Amino acid sequence: MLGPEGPHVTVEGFDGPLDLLLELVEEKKLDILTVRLGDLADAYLARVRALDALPAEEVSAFLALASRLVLLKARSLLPSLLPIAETETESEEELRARLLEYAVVRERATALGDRLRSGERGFHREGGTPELPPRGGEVLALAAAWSKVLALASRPREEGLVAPGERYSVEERTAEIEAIVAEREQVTFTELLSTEPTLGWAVVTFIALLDLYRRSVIDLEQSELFADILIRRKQAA
Amino acid sequence: MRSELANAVESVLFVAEKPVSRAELARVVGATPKQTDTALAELAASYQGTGLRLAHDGDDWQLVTAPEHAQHVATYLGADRLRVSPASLETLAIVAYRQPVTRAEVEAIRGVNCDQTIYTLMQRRLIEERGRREAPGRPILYGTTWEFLECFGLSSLDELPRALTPEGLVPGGAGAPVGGGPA
Amino acid sequence: MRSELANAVESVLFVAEKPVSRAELARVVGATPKQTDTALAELAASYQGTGLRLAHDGDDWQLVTAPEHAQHVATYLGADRLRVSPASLETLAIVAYRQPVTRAEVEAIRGVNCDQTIYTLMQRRLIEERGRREAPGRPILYGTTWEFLECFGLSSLDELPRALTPEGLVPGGAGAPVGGGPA
Repeated sequence: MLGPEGPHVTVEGFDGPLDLLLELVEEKKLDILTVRLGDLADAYLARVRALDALPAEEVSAFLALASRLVLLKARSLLPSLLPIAETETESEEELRARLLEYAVVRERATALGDRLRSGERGFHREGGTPELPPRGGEVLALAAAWSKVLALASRPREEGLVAPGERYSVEERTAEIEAIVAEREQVTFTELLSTEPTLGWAVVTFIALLDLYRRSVIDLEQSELFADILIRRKQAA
Repeated sequence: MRSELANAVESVLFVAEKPVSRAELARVVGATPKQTDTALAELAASYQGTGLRLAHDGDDWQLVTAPEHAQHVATYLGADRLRVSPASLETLAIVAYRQPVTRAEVEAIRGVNCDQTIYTLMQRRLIEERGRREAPGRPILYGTTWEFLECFGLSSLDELPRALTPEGLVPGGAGAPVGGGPA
Repeated sequence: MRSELANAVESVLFVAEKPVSRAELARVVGATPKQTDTALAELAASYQGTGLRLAHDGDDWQLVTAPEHAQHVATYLGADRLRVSPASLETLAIVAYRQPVTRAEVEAIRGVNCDQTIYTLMQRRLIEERGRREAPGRPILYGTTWEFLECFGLSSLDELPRALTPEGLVPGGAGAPVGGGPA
């Protein structure tokens, strides 16, 4: 695939007829702005002949440009051809403009290539937050929880004194709570626990509440997750 | 000393895994679009001489590492260097400076079929489709991507290297009309 | 003006998806551990008054957003505020102040079974396993995570506030022994 005259020919494509023409101009150290493009017809054809390894459809693009160059050369030799040819193919100035534009593109491509080779690129953050960690934890609440835990830990354990089942009765507790809501209409779970903040007391109180709720004596309400539970006397229907 | 707004914008851009639009930034930090612009400009200026850059593609903004430290970052990430053939670089140069552009327009400039190079560039996510031109056949338009800006260490398209060409003789930079409509 | 080394460290920490050890940083930026320390200190100082912070957990380093802007970040990410029960908060407090700690030790302090709260905290990635205690049964040790530091806006565990208790009543910060060994 790589012709001896085409150092820019690559596997995925090739630089094409304009590139070949531009190479000729640069090799001969000519000025794109003033060179008579027709003068390059012979040299161009010689190069195209050397590109025989290219697929046929690619060769046609080179031949199309070659034929234009030959025509430009013919025009310069036989000016009488000019009026006929001008209307059908691009003029020398149009071809020159294309070549100039292509020269700019090639320069920019080279600049981009240099930048790429320098390796000076940017990197963005990839997957920095794959799983969203919870936000807005309150460090003072954490410290308060720690303090509470330490205070509790320094107290003697109730389990060491007496088993909860022996000390509290669900029936008694149910009656107590029923009396409280009869009098006060509503009470919070925290208030119910405040008299004796132990685990056994909390269990018995909770079971009593479930029983009262089942018997439609009370309504239970919680405004949001982990908020205090509100116990309300059920209104008579 | 940076403004609180610039810091808020920085925090949000830091956690964002993709470019964030100016409108979204304004909403999140609770500022007007104009205030957000000021904050972004302030942020961009403050990254001078640091390991970070504020990059943007149109109205979308993203934090990236400074190109000067690409080597260290690549070492850390074990990233391979991107290789692009000269032919693809030509197509890429045309798309970058002329975007949005159709394949026919690219081919008119390069004078060769560009199917393969466009396919390769799309595969490497250096260019992407950008809608269609409202013209006969509604040809697909192509533009460059965020990956393009990153791979070439550009903070925005304004930083594209300018070619050293004879002035006034050739069509200038991006946006200038180019010969050859749909082939 | 920041040093090139600090900027290189910043670039690497910026793209890192997890905390990077000092040794790894030194290797990647081609510096000695001592130079890396200096660069890290420089970086930490330069984040004063910005939207970013340099956080560390022992020798592991990570860039995080400044806690002041957690609200904006949460708005962008659409993340929930932390919602844990008082029971979970207590368990979390014990793990935070006493880490590494076994479940039996947590239960000895709280006086209740902590299976559920430990599970919940693990699920939310606020705590994690930290190896095993060299003791009969080789119980699992628990410690707090990076997410924990981020969630509470801490740059490191050193910033945990002291317990709010009448002085002399309870032992101070992390490390002091607490009543009740392994149950």
